[in-house]
Amino acid sequence: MSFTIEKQGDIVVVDVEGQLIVGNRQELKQKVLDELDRGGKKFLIDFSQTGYIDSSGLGVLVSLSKKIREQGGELRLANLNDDLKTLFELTKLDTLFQIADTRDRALESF
Amino acid sequence: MSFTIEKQGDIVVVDVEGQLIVGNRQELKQKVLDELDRGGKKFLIDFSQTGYIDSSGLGVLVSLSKKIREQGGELRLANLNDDLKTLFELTKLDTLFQIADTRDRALESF
Amino acid sequence: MESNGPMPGADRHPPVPGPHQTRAAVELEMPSDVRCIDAVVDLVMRQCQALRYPPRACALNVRVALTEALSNAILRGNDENPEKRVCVRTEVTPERLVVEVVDEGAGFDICECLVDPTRPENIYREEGRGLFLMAALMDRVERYTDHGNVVRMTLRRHD
Amino acid sequence: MESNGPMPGADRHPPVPGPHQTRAAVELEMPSDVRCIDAVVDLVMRQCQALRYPPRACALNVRVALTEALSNAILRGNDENPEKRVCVRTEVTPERLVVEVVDEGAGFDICECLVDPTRPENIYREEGRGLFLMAALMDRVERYTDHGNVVRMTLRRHD
Ligand SMILES: Nc1ncnc2c1ncn2[C@@H]1O[C@H](COP(=O)(O)OP(=O)(O)O)[C@@H](O)[C@H]1O
Ligand SMILES: Nc1ncnc2c1ncn2[C@@H]1O[C@H](COP(=O)(O)OP(=O)(O)O)[C@@H](O)[C@H]1O
Repeated sequence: MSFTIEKQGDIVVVDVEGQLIVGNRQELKQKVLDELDRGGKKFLIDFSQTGYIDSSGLGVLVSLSKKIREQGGELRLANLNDDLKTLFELTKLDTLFQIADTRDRALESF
Repeated sequence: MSFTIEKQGDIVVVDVEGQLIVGNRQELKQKVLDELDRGGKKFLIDFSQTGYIDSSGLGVLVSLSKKIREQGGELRLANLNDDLKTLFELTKLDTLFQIADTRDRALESF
Repeated sequence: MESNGPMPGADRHPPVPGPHQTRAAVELEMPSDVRCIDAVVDLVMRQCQALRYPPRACALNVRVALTEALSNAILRGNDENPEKRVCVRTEVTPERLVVEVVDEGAGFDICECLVDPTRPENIYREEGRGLFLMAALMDRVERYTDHGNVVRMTLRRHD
Repeated sequence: MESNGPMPGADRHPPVPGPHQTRAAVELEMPSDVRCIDAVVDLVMRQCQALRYPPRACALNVRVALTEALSNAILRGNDENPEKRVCVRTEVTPERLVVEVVDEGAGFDICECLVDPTRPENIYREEGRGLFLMAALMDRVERYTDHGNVVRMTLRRHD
């Protein structure tokens, strides 16, 4: 399980490899907040390599989104598999996030 | 699961790959009896690649040994792993068969 | 194309139907450590697969609900106290799956704690989606006290 | 050699103990086909491994006794009749393993059928080693009738 952060122009792109769960969500939170401190405004989290997100992982996404918006930035998501999409729909978080089907489309959308 | 038969001089050597069980013991029996019909006298069954022998497999060995002896021949065994040795000991079949630790030693013993 | 003769393989024996599991039950204990959640969830998902539950019921409903129940038992019930254990009991039949998660905490009131996280006033909260997902993905979620705080979840087979 | 500083890795967390299974039970049905024996035996051996039975008890005692009981149920009890089924029920706890094999036959008298195959007058017989091995490798072998002919084997944990 690991988080990879890279810059595509002015967009901070995070890849979540494996799972985003109670045991590692703080690590993701810290990494993204560090980028926010360094002035990042546009954030994309790519879940193409993510098998699972638990409710605490969803919670971290919500609070990151709020913090980024408070700094005038935005957090977008890409590549949710069907099960993950269902979790976002059940919790209505699909109404809170802009979710793209592919990384490219997400990058273009900013 | 398969039985491979080869000749080493005048010794018929059978390799039992996998298991010798109720589902395949008739195949072994037939193969060995065919060699006996063709005049084979010295038989060695090598169990180095055998994971398991059930009671019907043990039974086939006993009846083959009897048939071969009736034709003036002999059936010897080699390479029983520890669990197989225990089965031969429990059923006292270790007293009925000459059992060698290696194939070479079995071949020399004839 | 050849049209004579039997289909290739037509003279082979039909495949043997394998053994068919009709019930599986497991009890286990785990430390109050969230790193153990995955191994337990995997075991229960495998049981559901063995009883031929629909793949999505195994991969989504069982996985999510059990993961959340175990997190709560470890974090809320046992407060991650390494002296305290979580017990899991499962029973899977062709009709239904029952999973019970037992922690050493004081228990809680499901109705009070289950707050709808999709409502506008809650949607920005970081917490409070676990019980909601359990209730959404299982047919029944109950809580009772019996040598600890027991959360019992039932999923009927929907094919 | 450096003698200062902590041992390499000394500051890492100790490994987490995994979940510890305390009971497993399974019921299954299988066709009266000896080709299915292996899959059932494998499943039960895996349960014993999960409950940390000594490797030899799994690989030798459980394997041999269950294989023989299943062969007998299929060949003797059900006469390989494809209409008839064999049921297997297992319960494994840290103290003991119980396996019941149920066939649709008329049953038999264990004491009468269990003939010592190691005696000189029997040692050349092709058959008659199955029940003997079951009795030798299990702590207890019983037979009773309950919706079929049930052979029940018990192995206590010997560590
Ligand atoms: N096993 C438990 N023991 C004690 N309290 C629990 C337990 N499970 C849930 N709760 C209570 O229910 C609340 C809601 O749980 P949940 O919806 O899973 O969200 P979260 O755990 O993110 O707060 C928890 O905050 C806690 O107060
Ligand atoms: N499930 C069963 N149903 C009916 N008879 C059985 C069953 N199991 C064992 N028996 C009887 O016990 C005898 C001895 O069994 P066993 O020792 O396993 O040797 P084998 O099956 O090789 O004859 C069998 O021949 C059969 O008459």
